[in-house]
Amino acid sequence: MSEILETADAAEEEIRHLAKVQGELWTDLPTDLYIPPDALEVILEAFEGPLDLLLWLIRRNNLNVLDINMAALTKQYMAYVDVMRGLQQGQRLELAAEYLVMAAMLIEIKSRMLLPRPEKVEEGGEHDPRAELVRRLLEYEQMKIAARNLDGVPQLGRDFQAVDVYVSQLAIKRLPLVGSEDLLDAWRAILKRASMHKHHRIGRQELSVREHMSRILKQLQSSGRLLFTELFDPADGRSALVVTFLALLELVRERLVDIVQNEPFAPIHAQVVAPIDHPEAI
Amino acid sequence: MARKPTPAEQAEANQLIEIKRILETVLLASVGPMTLTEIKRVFEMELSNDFLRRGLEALRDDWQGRGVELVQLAEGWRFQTRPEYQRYLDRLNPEKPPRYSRATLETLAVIAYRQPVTRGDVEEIRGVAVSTQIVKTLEERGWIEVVGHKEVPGRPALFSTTKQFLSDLGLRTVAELPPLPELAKDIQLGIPLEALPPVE
Amino acid sequence: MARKPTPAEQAEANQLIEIKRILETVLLASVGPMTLTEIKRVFEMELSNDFLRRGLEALRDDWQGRGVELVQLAEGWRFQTRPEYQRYLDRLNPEKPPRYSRATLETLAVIAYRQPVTRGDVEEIRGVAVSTQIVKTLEERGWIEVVGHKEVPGRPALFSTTKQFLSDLGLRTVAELPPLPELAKDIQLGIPLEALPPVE
Repeated sequence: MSEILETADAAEEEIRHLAKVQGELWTDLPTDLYIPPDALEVILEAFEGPLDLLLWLIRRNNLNVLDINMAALTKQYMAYVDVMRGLQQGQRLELAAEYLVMAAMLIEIKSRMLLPRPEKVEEGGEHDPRAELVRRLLEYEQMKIAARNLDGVPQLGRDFQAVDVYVSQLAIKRLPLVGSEDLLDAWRAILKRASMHKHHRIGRQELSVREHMSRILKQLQSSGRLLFTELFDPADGRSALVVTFLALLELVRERLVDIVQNEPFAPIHAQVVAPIDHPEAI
Repeated sequence: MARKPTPAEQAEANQLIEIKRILETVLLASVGPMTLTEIKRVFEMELSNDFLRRGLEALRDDWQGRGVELVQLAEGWRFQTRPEYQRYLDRLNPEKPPRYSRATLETLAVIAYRQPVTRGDVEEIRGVAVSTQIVKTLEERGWIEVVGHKEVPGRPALFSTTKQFLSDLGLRTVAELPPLPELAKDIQLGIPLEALPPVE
Repeated sequence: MARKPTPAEQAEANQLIEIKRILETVLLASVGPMTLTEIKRVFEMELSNDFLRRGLEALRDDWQGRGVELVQLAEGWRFQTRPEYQRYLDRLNPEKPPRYSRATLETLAVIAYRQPVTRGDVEEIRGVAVSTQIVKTLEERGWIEVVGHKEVPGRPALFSTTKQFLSDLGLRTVAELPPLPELAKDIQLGIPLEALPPVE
């Protein structure tokens, strides 16, 4: 029960606070569902609706709800509704309507309590008209306390923070990755565009030839001229020798390398084609 | 320890130290909570859930008694500051997040404890209309979401709380929410209570 | 310590422990680096810059050898991950690696499969001009190099792929590139391959 009283205290605190905010507008706490017109706004803000107000009245004042002057209350509520309709306060009108419904419910309960009870009640039939109201009040009260408890749970951003450690990034530039499949795809794209041309199967052997062409060119680039035999290394094996020879032939055919022999049986040399020596190459 | 650890035990202990170091780094740097699946992805080698959980629990123990703690939440594991240290953080950043109105908190409580519920259910319990603004506020915070529709006329949306709501409250499951207060046994209506039938 | 600390020393040591704990918490939660002035604001009591700095340095020492370190920058102090741990964090947020344009890849493919070739050869095969930027990109990457000049007017450079290109692609020789099932060889030479000596 202490929780409930705390709630009532909190509500009272809230009303006092609101009343202060509103200036000297209204400082009396309500004693029944009757709301003085000048306190209307404060009441509407302080309570979460008629259930809340009724609960507070019962808990705080030991109010016998059936002692409320229902006729006067109803009249008063109807007047609010009129006032609010005039002010075009849609939101408030709706809320006032909730209070009105509550008043209607209380009137219904009271009227049924006044009626003489039937002597014998059928099973599950007639029951105390207040039971439903009590059930709703209790359920609301439960949620009201639950809401307060929920608000008491430590909350991210309010009661604690997530840690935020800076992630340092290495200053290395990420380079695009390329796989050999990407190159094959690129080639296929080229071929697709050039599909009118005659196609030919190219195998590893020819790739080796082209690689050796690059190697021989690089070698000749640095030394200028080399003995034919220096281009071959018997240690590479027979097939490598053949590929090297093919590469040399291709280089000659593409006019990138000259093979020279100054006289019969003299050593054969390979050299980079020089523009001065071969102006007719154009 | 009386017995000397075997080489295998020693190797596992060393591995645990390194794994804890990586876990700590990644979790400290992570913006949000990390699930076990995400944490697993960090490692080159395949780690068993069991081994990983042992590492996380050992790390949590290591952080005992400090201003920051490792916690397991609905959305995974996260390092967060302890509420006791909030006052220091508040002095640094005095701007507090706005407190929710009672209407918003009550709506949240009904959704949290009675989920899944329609807006009509919330209104029934609170006895007042629930404004669209309240629902929007809670949705934008990422605390409630529509999980379906009730098969009644109008097919109203059914709301539940989210995993983020639980994580933001430092919880793993809805069952860890503060227990619902017991229904009061009676209410003073000015009439002897005995006259009332038992209330369910 | 051979000498027993005096009560005053003991008190200061305890204070330092608590201050380190607060510093750690606040710095771990802080989004950006914190200046000494900001850090000072966190504490109720007035702390000297000297004492605070000692606390920060002691805290930095405590974090030695872990995946996160406390560093002092121009803007202040902050915790940050050590670069050695970036690979773990990268696996968590796998950033899509940048890709080369189609033009760059095609140029590279022509050079790889038809080396040595001039830029003109590449252009002829691809049917479009090759921008200087593409060649520069591939040269800067260390994947192609000039191996000679073709003795035609203008003496255009002959490009080949490099050893680094092969090792970056995990290949030992160019012959390990995927063989081309259909290669329009005659695009480049206009001469049928049959004219070449038979290949073993």
